[in-house]
Amino acid sequence: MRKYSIFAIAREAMRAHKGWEAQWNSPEPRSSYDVIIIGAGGHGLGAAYYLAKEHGITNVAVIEKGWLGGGNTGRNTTIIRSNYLYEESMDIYEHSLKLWEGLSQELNYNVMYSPRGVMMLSHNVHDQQSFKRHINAHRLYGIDNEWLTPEQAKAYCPPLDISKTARYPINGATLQRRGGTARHDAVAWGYARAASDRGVHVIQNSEVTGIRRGPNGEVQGVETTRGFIGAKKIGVSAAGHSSVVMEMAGVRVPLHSTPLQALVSEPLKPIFPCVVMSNTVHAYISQSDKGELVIGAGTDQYNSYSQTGGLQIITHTLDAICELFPIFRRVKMMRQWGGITDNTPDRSPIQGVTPVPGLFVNCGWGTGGFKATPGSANLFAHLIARGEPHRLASGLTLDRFRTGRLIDEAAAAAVAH
Amino acid sequence: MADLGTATRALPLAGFHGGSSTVRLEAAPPAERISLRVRAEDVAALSGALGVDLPVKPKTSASANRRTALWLGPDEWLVIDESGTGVGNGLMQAAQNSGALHSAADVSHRNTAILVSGTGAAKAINAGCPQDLSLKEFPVGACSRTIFGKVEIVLLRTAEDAFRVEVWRSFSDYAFGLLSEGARDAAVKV
Amino acid sequence: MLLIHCPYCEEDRSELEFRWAGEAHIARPENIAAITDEEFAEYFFLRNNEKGLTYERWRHIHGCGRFFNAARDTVSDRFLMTYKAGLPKQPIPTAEETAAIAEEKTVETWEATEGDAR
Amino acid sequence: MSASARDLGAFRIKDAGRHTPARTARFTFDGKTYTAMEGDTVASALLAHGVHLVGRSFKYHRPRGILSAGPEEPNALLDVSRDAGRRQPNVRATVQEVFDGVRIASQNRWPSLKHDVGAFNDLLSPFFAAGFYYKTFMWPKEAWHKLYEPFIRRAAGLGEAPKEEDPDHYTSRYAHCDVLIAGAGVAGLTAALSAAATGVSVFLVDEQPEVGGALHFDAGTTIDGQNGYEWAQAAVARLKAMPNVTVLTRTTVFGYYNHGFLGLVERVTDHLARPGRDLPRERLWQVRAKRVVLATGSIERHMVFANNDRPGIMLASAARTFLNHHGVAVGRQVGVYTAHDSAYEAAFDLKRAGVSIAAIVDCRSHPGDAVLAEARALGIDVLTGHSVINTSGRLRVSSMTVARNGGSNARKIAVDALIVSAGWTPSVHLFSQSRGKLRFDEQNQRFLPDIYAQDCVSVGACNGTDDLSDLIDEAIAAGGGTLALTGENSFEWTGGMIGAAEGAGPDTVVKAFVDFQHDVTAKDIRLAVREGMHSIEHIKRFTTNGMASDQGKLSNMHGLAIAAEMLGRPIPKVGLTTFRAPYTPVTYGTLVGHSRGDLFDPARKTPMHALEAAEGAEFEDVGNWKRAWYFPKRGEDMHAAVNRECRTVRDVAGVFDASTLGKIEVVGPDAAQFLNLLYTNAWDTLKPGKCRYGIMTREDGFVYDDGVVGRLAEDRFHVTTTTGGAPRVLHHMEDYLQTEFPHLKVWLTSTTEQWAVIAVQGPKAREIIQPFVEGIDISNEAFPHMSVAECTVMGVPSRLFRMSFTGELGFEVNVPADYGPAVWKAIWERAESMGACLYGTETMHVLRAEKGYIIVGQDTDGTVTPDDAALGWAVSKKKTDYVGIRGLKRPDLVRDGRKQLVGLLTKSPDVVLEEGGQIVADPNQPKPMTMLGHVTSAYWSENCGRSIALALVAGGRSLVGKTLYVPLKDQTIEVEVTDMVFFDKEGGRIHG
Repeated sequence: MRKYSIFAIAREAMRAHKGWEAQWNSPEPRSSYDVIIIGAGGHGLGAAYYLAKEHGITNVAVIEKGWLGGGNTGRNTTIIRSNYLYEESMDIYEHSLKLWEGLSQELNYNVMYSPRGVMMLSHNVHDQQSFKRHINAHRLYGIDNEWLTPEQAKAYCPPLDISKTARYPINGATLQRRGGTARHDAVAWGYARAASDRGVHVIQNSEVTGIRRGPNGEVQGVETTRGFIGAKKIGVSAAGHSSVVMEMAGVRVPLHSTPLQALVSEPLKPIFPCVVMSNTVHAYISQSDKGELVIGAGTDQYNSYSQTGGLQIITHTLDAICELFPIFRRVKMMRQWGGITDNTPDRSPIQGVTPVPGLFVNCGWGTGGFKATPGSANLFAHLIARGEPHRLASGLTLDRFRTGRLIDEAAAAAVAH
Repeated sequence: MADLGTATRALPLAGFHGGSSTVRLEAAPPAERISLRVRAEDVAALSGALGVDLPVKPKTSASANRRTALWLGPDEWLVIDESGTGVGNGLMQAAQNSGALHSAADVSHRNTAILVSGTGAAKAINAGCPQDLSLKEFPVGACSRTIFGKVEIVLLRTAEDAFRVEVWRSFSDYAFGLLSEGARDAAVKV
Repeated sequence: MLLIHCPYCEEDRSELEFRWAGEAHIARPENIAAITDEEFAEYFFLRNNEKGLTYERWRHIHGCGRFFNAARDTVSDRFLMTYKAGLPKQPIPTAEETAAIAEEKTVETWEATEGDAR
Repeated sequence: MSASARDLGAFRIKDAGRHTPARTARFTFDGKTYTAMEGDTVASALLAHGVHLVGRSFKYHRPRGILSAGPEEPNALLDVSRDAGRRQPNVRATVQEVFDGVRIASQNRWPSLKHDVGAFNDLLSPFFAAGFYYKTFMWPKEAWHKLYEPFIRRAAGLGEAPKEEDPDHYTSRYAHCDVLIAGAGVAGLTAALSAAATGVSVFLVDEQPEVGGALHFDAGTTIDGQNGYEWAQAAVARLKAMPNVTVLTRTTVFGYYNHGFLGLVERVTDHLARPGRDLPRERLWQVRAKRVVLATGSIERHMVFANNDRPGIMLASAARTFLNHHGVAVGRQVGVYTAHDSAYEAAFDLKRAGVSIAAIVDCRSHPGDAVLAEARALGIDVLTGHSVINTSGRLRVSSMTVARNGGSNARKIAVDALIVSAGWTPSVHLFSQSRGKLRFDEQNQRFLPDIYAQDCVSVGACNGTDDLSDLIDEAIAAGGGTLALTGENSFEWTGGMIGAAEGAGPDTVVKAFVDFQHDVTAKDIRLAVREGMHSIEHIKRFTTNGMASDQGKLSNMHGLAIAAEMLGRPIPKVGLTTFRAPYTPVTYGTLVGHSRGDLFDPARKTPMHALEAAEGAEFEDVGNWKRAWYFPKRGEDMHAAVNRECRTVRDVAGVFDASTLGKIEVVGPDAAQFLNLLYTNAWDTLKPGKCRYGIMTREDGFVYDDGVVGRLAEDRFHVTTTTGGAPRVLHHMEDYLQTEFPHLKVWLTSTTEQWAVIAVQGPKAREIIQPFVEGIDISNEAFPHMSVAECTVMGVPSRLFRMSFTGELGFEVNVPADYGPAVWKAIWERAESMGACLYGTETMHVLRAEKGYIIVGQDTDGTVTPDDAALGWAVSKKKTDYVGIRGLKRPDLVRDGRKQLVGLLTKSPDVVLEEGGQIVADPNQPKPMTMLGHVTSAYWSENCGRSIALALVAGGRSLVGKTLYVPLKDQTIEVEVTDMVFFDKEGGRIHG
């Protein structure tokens, strides 16, 4: 892999950039692999990368029905934070945040991790109680998150309306300074390039149509639109399509897939410095480096794989945005789109072994998968390599739905994140 | 106890009126109301007791001697008595006298009503109501529980250009406010 | 915004009047107190989450208030039919509609789907 | 007017265009005043004055002019303001109509449009190749966020966001129709005439001020023997006169959603100099159409060649619009570069208007014979088989370099404008949004509608129907009616190309722009392919081609063709990026519509709200409700007020507004049986006239809601729920009643708002209400704790509950809501005279905490069982079934060490814990610490003379008497675990 640097750019500038090589391979599949990962999103590509780097397993293929990074990785609002409530959640999201901090250097690919701060607005006594519960837990757990007065919040995010006459006045906010955003495509591309460099095959444009199992029920490989490909182990990381893929192995998972919409404004000069979220009025917003206001809308209420949603979801989100930031009322929506989120009953992910030998699952990230990308990928690789979950992911297993030991972030997830 | 006086009724929208050059908005006078639940086999008995035939066709209403019965669901009606002005609820009594199995709940005070009239009435309501209010789809006498902006209403068309909007009392000033905006927009010359 | 036919109101109404109520035809076990943890998890948590034809419940919460069942294609979001609560799972009316779903379910490699270019 | 004021611009062509010379408007551009004609767009007005330079590009800050005459414009984005509060960035000069006094400013330049330091980027462009930022700015680690990113953010972006709150208002309206027709060109108008005649309801929508579409520029079209544009105006007049037709101009169909649902934005005032105050700036139409006819036409493409972006270079059809509609010549010495016949007609019109045509450069060897002959007849020099391989001119094109294909015989030709055409791209945006599937038309190199997903049909240019009579027949059929209509064009058009033109091929390094606004060149797209981007989506994201505010209306097809060539794959195999709503950008305010301020979200107020406000109440938001929080007297802060209220309630009495509690009337012979199934406790044992506290769980066994339920009669219960829980509890009950227990004869009705609830709590409570109550004996003997009865209060039929959430003797007077104010007033007058107080939710919280009563949602979250909450006694052991019975038995719900609700007392009584404080056994352990639970409620208790708290603690009940710690930000607080009752442990007062 030719290293990326300012010098490389200078060299290429001299010869019209004719010297750049392909960022990742696009090989014909081998007849079989040690590990096949289904789904070339950030989680899947990252898992392949860490399998090669940390576990020495390089005979790996990532199989993607469309184009890599084309699912939720390329459709989300790129928010990164780790200020979740329960220990199981803090473990994995904080692990992820730590990896984010060095990811550009690790991958030699600028993923533009921007710790501009994630602010969550408190509008009433109940919000305040809940946020204080979070903050105290974070402090004792070693995660940064602090309480701001309305005035401090306004100082950090000038467009914010903190007037007492607002329909839901702001009585404070939390701020995780290490939280922020990153460039979503770059995450997929950076992992693809680094994994590819270590010998991983990234096989795009090939849909898995079946999972072949042996006499003892163990996995043997996958049927694809390019034919059968053997595998000793299979990791499913198919986000919104997880139910569909798991069904191929006869495994039911407690998921429902719903559309999640987002929108961006026309490009504007810098006006919005951080990420702001509000559970009470259901909105979250940041401004991309290109100058677009990036706004996350809610999920539609019904199951769907259509990657589209209703206009009412968009309008309700903008109601809230314009109440919080009245100066944005004349700003224009340039593009809206949707992704398919896989939601669990407790709004926490599932990562673990399955009843099928050799089959491992990573799903249920719902509306929060992007921020978890490096951490989830890293721990998923561990799971696949060792056959058992890493300590930091030990609470995320399927079994919790039998025992009732749920990780109920649903309350904390009243707004999509 | 008389010396401590008798309570007087205060409507949530008392004194509210407004509109535009094409829409008139006013608070409806006090009325008695019940939410009535009846199985098909007992509809006749209740109709008799109430003195108004409970309609069994969706989206329809029936009126007799100032009582109006609105079909809300297959076993649910909203019955409004505009003559009932005193305390107590004659509709509850009448329903009980039927002797038939039913559920009647007094909702005279849960709901309040806004009267919307004028050539722009339908347009004003369509500022927040997603239903087709053309005379073809929503003729005089048609009624439906539906959505108005962010609140639920029961809509009854009382004339070609007049509607009655029934709304829960704590949502009534929101409903009136949105109707006012709808009325203003309905008056805009295109 | 979906347009949903309410089998009680016998009319198409805006999605705004409805609330989705999850997968249909999941009966509460008669002997619920006696079932195993696995059976309970199955009943309470596990869902088909079909891609394609799904049977689901809706409530006309801001209309007649009734719960009812619907058959919908989760790829196109097209409703194939709606029917009253309590009725058994209804077969899909016409072959052509089923075909339509099959059509939707063809492979999703990027040639097949991107911008729906064929 | 003075001569200068009447100066309509040196490039106005006498007697050309369709505006009325008498009607003018003055406007400013970057501070300089100009005069325009009414009907001008900002673009046509500026061009009339010879102004081509209007903006700077996104990345290289290259000078840019006006490229198009419509909504597809990628370059001419301006800042338009009426006044300080009404400033709009990124407005397309080709869409904005001029009105008197409008102020226009260019964007993305400093210090001035002519001298922009950002243009330095253009010199560095060799470094700023597509995606360069992914490859650098990584060292040192912190530098990206601290140094590079701020720099890049400042350089990026276009307009300045508004700084003031928008003074305009916006409206929204739902509508229905049988047929909605998008686009009112020949096809749309014809379809509308056809449909309207059948009597169905028709919406005809067009984004321009006047209908006509391509007829704005295409002067060569005749319909019904009439000039095309005039026919269009006559046709729309006929349509407007029909009662079943709604014609909306200046209205864009921006989105085609599920099941015939379309979003339209109507621009009502942006073209008016003095809009009336009642006019919304824009109106959102949400239309449900049974059928949709798409007549959205097509968009002309530019030619992709070296330095094709200089001001003065524009689409041929645009030049024709400016001439034929606005009466403006885009230059005096105009060059033409084309691959399509349509550009010839632009040359003909200009020539006839007296503009000299430098040459028509046609990259094809064989243009259409007819246009070629006409060009010759007009004496226009046509160079077939030639291409424009470069241009010059810093702030405006001054020459084009022409060469025979292959490169030989190159020469410069002076021009002051260069009009181009690579052919036409059908506008399939809405079709694609409707989830229709496209097919690629190899012969004409375009995507066309193929398989429809909704009840919709495409007609005319957007359907690839080029021949006028075919188009008319197609439109008539689409309308569903019959119509006799004929039309003809002066010329048949042939030709068209996509991709890079001569001199901009893979072997070159020239800047041949594909996406103008984002500065994406042909070589950027090739670079993306070289770097392994083989999907068009990757190429789009890597180069940002088509991601600018025009959403690739001009650039997508060119980009696709260049990528396909580089990949050596046919275009359909490379794919086409998805068309996303909105078609053109839509104002947030329009989408928000009425939902702002008071109408953003309903604020629910109780019947007594005004009276409470008059007593000085502070209110808190609880769900949608505004609840009286506390009643400060003059000089009191919250703490003082709450302390006084707490004391007074226990010493004398207090009056509290409990109206917001949810209420559900449960009626029917099987009512008790139903409640047995929905609550954990037993209800058949409850006698009429009595009430009982009930816990509701869902199947998972976790506490869902709670409340007191009174039995009024064998078949009638008055159920109360939490304030926030009312709607979901009713929904939950209806779900079980309708789908699991439909055999039960019972009905549910929400009566939350039927009753105003006045709680009177405290030793003097009975004495206070006594005189108002008629019809029942409310003595302790006759009406003990947890009784309910129907009675008369102040002559009004009411329901009286003997119950308490304070631990004191208490009553809750339920009167029909409209009587609430009167009864409240009377009761309060008497209470006040006896030394009682009004109290709010804060005091209620303290008093209940003193008694260890929980608040669902505060002392519980979604993970707490009744037993965890010390409410195990409320879970029936006898019942064989109720919702939650099985969930409660799951392994994790019965294990030891679950978090249990307990009391906490701080070692130092004055310290009040922080709600949300986390609890540990050892405050000195290293992080991450093991947390045992958290503080759910914490108050200063005036009645206990110390602080009190409730907490969820792992194995809490086994830790009573033990010491634990609550480490807060600035201090660690030592606490003792206790039971949950802090006041009147014997509980005698409640029976007083």
